[in-house]
Amino acid sequence: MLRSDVSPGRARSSKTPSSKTPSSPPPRADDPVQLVTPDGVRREEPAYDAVVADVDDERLTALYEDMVVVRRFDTEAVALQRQGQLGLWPPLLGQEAAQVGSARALRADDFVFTSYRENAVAYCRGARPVDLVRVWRGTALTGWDPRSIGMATPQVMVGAQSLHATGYAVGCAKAGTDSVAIAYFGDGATSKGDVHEAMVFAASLAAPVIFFCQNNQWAISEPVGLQAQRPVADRAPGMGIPSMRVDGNDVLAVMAATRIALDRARRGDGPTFIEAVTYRMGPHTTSDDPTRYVDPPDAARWAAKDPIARVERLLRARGAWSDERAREITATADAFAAEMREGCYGLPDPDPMSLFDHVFVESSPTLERQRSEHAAYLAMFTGGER
Amino acid sequence: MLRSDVSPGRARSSKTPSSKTPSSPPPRADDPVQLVTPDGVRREEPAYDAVVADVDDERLTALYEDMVVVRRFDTEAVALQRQGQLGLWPPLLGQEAAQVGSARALRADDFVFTSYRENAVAYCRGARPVDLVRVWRGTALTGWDPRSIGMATPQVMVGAQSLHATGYAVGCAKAGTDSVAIAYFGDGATSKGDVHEAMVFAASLAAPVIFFCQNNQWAISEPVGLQAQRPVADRAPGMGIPSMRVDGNDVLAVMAATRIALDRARRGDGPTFIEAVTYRMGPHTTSDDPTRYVDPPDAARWAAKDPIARVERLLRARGAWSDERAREITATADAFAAEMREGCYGLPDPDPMSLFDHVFVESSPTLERQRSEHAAYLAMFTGGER
Amino acid sequence: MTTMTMVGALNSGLRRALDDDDTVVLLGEDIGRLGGVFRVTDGLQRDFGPDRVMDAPLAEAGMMGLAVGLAYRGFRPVVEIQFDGFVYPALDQLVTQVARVHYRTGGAVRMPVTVRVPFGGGIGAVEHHSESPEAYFAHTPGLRVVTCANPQDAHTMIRQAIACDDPVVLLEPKRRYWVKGEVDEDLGDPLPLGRARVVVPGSDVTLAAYGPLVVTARDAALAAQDEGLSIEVVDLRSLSPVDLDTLEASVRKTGRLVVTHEAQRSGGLGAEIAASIVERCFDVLKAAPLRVTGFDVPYPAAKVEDHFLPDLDRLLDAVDQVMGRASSLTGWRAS
Amino acid sequence: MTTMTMVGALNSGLRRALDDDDTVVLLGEDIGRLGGVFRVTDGLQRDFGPDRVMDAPLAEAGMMGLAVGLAYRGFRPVVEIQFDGFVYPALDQLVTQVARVHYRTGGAVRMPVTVRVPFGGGIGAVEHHSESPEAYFAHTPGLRVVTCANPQDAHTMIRQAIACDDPVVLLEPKRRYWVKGEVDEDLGDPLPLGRARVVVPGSDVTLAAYGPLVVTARDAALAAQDEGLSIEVVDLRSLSPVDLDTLEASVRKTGRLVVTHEAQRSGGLGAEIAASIVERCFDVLKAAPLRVTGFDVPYPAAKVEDHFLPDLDRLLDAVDQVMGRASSLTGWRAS
Ligand SMILES: Cc1ncc(C[n+]2csc(CCOP(=O)(O)OP(=O)(O)O)c2C)c(N)n1
Ligand SMILES: Cc1ncc(C[n+]2csc(CCOP(=O)(O)OP(=O)(O)O)c2C)c(N)n1
Ligand SMILES: [Mg+2]
Ligand SMILES: [Mg+2]
Repeated sequence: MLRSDVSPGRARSSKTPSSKTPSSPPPRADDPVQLVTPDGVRREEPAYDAVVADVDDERLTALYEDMVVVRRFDTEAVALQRQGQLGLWPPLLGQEAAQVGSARALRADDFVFTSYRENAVAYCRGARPVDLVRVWRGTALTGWDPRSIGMATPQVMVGAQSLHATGYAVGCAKAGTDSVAIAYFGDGATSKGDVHEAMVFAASLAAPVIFFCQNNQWAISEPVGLQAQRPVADRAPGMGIPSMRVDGNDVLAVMAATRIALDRARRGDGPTFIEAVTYRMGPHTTSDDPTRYVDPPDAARWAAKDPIARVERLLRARGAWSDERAREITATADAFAAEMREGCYGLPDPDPMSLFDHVFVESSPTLERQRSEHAAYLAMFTGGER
Repeated sequence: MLRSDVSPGRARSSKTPSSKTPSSPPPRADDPVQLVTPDGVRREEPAYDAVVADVDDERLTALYEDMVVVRRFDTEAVALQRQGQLGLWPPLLGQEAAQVGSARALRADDFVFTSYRENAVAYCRGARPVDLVRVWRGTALTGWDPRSIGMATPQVMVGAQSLHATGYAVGCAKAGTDSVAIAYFGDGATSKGDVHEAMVFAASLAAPVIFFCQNNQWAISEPVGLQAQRPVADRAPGMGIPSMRVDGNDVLAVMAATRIALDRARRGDGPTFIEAVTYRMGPHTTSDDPTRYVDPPDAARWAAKDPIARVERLLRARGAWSDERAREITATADAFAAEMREGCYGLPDPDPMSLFDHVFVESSPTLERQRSEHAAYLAMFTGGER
Repeated sequence: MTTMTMVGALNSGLRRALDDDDTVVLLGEDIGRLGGVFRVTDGLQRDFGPDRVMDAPLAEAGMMGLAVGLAYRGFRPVVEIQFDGFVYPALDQLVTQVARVHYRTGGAVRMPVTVRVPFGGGIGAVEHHSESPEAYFAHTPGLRVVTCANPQDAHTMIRQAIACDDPVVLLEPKRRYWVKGEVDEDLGDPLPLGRARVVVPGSDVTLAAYGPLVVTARDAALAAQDEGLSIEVVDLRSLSPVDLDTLEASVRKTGRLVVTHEAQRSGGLGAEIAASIVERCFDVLKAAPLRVTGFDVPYPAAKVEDHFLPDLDRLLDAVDQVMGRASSLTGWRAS
Repeated sequence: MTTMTMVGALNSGLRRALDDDDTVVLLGEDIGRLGGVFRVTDGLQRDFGPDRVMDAPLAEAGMMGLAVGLAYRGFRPVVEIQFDGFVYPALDQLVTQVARVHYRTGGAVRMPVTVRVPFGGGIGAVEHHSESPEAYFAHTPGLRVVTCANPQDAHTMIRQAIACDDPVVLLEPKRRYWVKGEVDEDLGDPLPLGRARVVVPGSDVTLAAYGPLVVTARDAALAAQDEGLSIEVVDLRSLSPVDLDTLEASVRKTGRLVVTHEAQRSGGLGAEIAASIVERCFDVLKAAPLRVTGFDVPYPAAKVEDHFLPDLDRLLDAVDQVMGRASSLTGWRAS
């Protein structure tokens, strides 16, 4: 079964060797932390290396596989949108490492709150191929039951989810578990009051939450420089929240940073802010026209820092690359994409009367009256009487 | 005339010797900057001293006078509230230096946006005694015409005014003037999204605005430690906004910091954040009961750092103290307070029909219909017919 | 039965809820050591600890968003908004999140969030402390909106609201906070959260009121009796959904309707009630329903608020109007 | 006269306003280089510079609060909210500040702020991109709320809104953005901002619509003609204040009223209009006014939005009802 290959919480990556983890993040250098260069060279960063010592060639290959799969289905979804099968799709092209590296560091009992772009995270949490397209096809407002995969419905209101993650984390602490909540948001979101208030609450309550900012350089057409004059990671320390700034195109660095933050949270040391410096290689969504604002050389510079290519280079350099395994991975990715496409085609339009469901747990007389009036109205078209 | 003594923009304090001002604030030490100790000893802080070199004994005495006057009328207002003449009053006791030192650094053409507690600022801007009580007596929603004294109506929504100041400052820059806007808010307000968004916009647009936070240790009953795990001044630098942290009970240090910030803003160097560390010696408002949450020894420690007493000590030490001048100052303060009291008694209740005025510049038919209906209704009581 | 103020009744309701259910947590500004600016939470942090009764940083959107996360994690958060005017910063999270998560998730995630909002005017306060924002909530699908007019209902409703699996906004009429009444903490078989109550039976006019104005409406009914006029006073209690069945029954009897609220008229609850009752009772209505409300102006300065707020005289004037009678107003004043 | 889409008409209106008055500044997310997600501001930053046409950081409360300060300083800010759903974070500053500063300052400080909100559904979008929040604005004293239904009105209204010394919320029906129409940029003597317009005269029923549904209402009137039914369609244009005089005149003629909007029914504009018209026209009304609106559910997933949104059939069904006729619906579908 395909599912088992991509289910969340696989032992290979969820293990955090906590004995080696520092209780506060390593001091910050100016450049983002990088463990794997774009050329596929493994750089040493002792504080980070320690927490990913278990990521051997096999595990690294698994992360590679994840990234290939998510890029594959992301491309498929864009194609589905172009064919009119989806209303919209927000591509994650270029952000595979940031999403996979962080999501694969989580435990199944952790809880994830994201924006709309984190389909790779959803995949890592165990969302089924068809689950990823429901919202974008417009057949439902959620792709999955949040409790079944430990991940909330994608949030469209920029930044709102940061507070939900913080509240959830406060709840984890109250319940006495060592589960952690993680909030994914973009560079643009850092301008929002909600994200600030989330950080205020998290710091005040020492909540076991991770603020994971994918700085992909753009908020639709606005460059990150419009939102922030300094790295966004610089905002957290002044609030008493330690921060890390990592190369978001480096899956290993991202995983290391996330594990450090998770470990802090599990120990009761409170929130951590991670800035993953990456790049949105595609349009904001399939409705967007980036030619209006993206400088092609700029995009080319970032293309050279591709998150997937560098892992392939590293594996090759280590002699851990196998063409056969690569073909298997491609086949897995294709199968996932095919399942997504078929699932998409197969998604039925919702029953019109489902409009009225789930507004309340116990419905209201006003709503029920509207429901029955509408049912009677619809019945007229099918020859019914009112 | 009493007015002339307390009018804003007096030459003595509005002059900023810009040649000596650094273009960015001096580096921050851990302790708040202090130029005058509680014992009245003048400490040297070269970067700050330079900008207040013009504050000689005479000018210092004038600041002393300001502080005595504002404390006097603040006490009077509390008494008026206790007698039922005012509905409410938010005392500024203990915050005289923070408010006077900053407000006296401003030019008449600068613009001030405050919360509800900055009555000393209003006084420095030229509000007349009776203007200070209108809102709290409930006869009007503003005490003055904002344009006449360069200060907006006190803001009740915590933090909202930070954005207004930023917008105003953006407007100053657009208009090509070197006027500056200043936002006063409390430590509690720093938790609000609005204040964060104001700082984001200010940094992004390099707006000539000063964020002046009076950290008086309390947001009603909540200690500042609930809002912030680090000094609130620490939040700004991460956003690209330089900050200063000064002893808010030291009128000279406050004035120096404000001048440094003003000068940066006038030069086009953008926003500055100032944290004035002070203490709310009284209740939050006259409705509050601080015995429920204030630790008496804590309050006593702060009483020893009184902003007025230390200036008296300094003037005495310098041989610049005159008992006769002190009596004059007391008389001035008493006269101001008396005028406030009489003005308060003399404030007529508004005409009921004024309810309908100024909702719009050009009223609406709906509203005019309500106005005339209500007029007809009222006429019934006076024997009129409808 | 114990005599309590509305504040006391709310306090004891919260205490019961905290006692009965470990997942209930209170969140608000100054609700801990201070006990809230109105003392509704007095003593609760002392007795249940700061983990159950949490002073929140000064950030209303933050509180509301935190409640979403807590509810996601299985808690029943009760958020106190300090005054009506301060609910606006929280409205985004309330409207786009709290009210929608259950719908958005196809019923998978419930939002048993209670939002307590002291509301209404008449206390001589400064700006933003006297408002009636209920129409914003009532227009928001997914929220239940209720308000209490006496200590017993306050006690009952806060417990029902917390026990309810849907988000509930409880509007507490702050100028009635200190009015005393008998409270039975043994709820027995209480009126459901969504139901209105006829508080004064009558036959000539239905007067629908809620929250702070229920007392005023009763006084009006009493005063009208002297004139031989029989007013039926309905305490709406629930503002979303409105219990239109109870109201319809009353109007079918009286044929006339006056609705009153402090909130501004245009787009207020009164419009919805008038429109709905006309839809249901057009055949029996003897006059157009009238609204006695605050005017379409921002809440004014304290010294004119008495002219903004509906009072007994304005209610009786409207009753005269729907009765098609010459005004008896000057008479009422003279007596 | 030039043929333009509504987007083009708004663009040219903004261009005129920028040309005519140096104090006009535009503020919004992605309105600069991108020209806005709907291209309403296309080319304006290029021609007027980033100082007049400003890309704002991603913070709606921030934009709205900035506008207050800019207005204080003598500017006329025009704020673009990218989609209806994103107005909620700005609602606090809009309701408690923009709408009140003139009142608060006793008329000393004006707030000539224009807020542009693309609104309404029917475009197959994801959550928060299809909403109709007008009732929240219309219940807020101090705001003028208007909406356009065709390119000419879009052009006229954006210029009038910017010239107006009061804050104006202009709701732009985004699903009609690309519909073309004739636009006269020489305004001449335009209909004032607050006025409704009879777009189809008729005698049997008044059908009040606004924004995206005006076209639908016209289509309904046309279809009804075949049945010998004469529907008068009123485009409300102004939602606060509502031009009740024009509406009253129509209902006095027809004796019947149907109101339609996409927003949820409870507490929507339709309630206010029905209640107000009943107050004014009780004597002539032959039936209770009916509302054809979105249901009291959150805006649903795209694939069911057609069932949420009022359409021609639902309008005609309501018209049949106020006429007291047997439904002609099946007939309409069959034809
Ligand atoms: C509150 C709110 N305002 C505006 C939008 C419209 N919008 C959608 S995505 C986006 C940019 C977000 O940028 P960023 O946070 O960097 O995330 P990214 O899209 O780059 O992943 C904007 C403005 C929104 N969804 N929510
Ligand atoms: C948005 C908002 N929320 C809550 C309040 C109620 N309130 C008034 S003052 C205050 C505390 C403010 O503390 P701080 O910002 O430190 O200012 P200070 O009163 O100490 O001067 C609170 C919670 C308010 N006025 N506005
Ligand atoms: Mg981004
Ligand atoms: Mg304070």
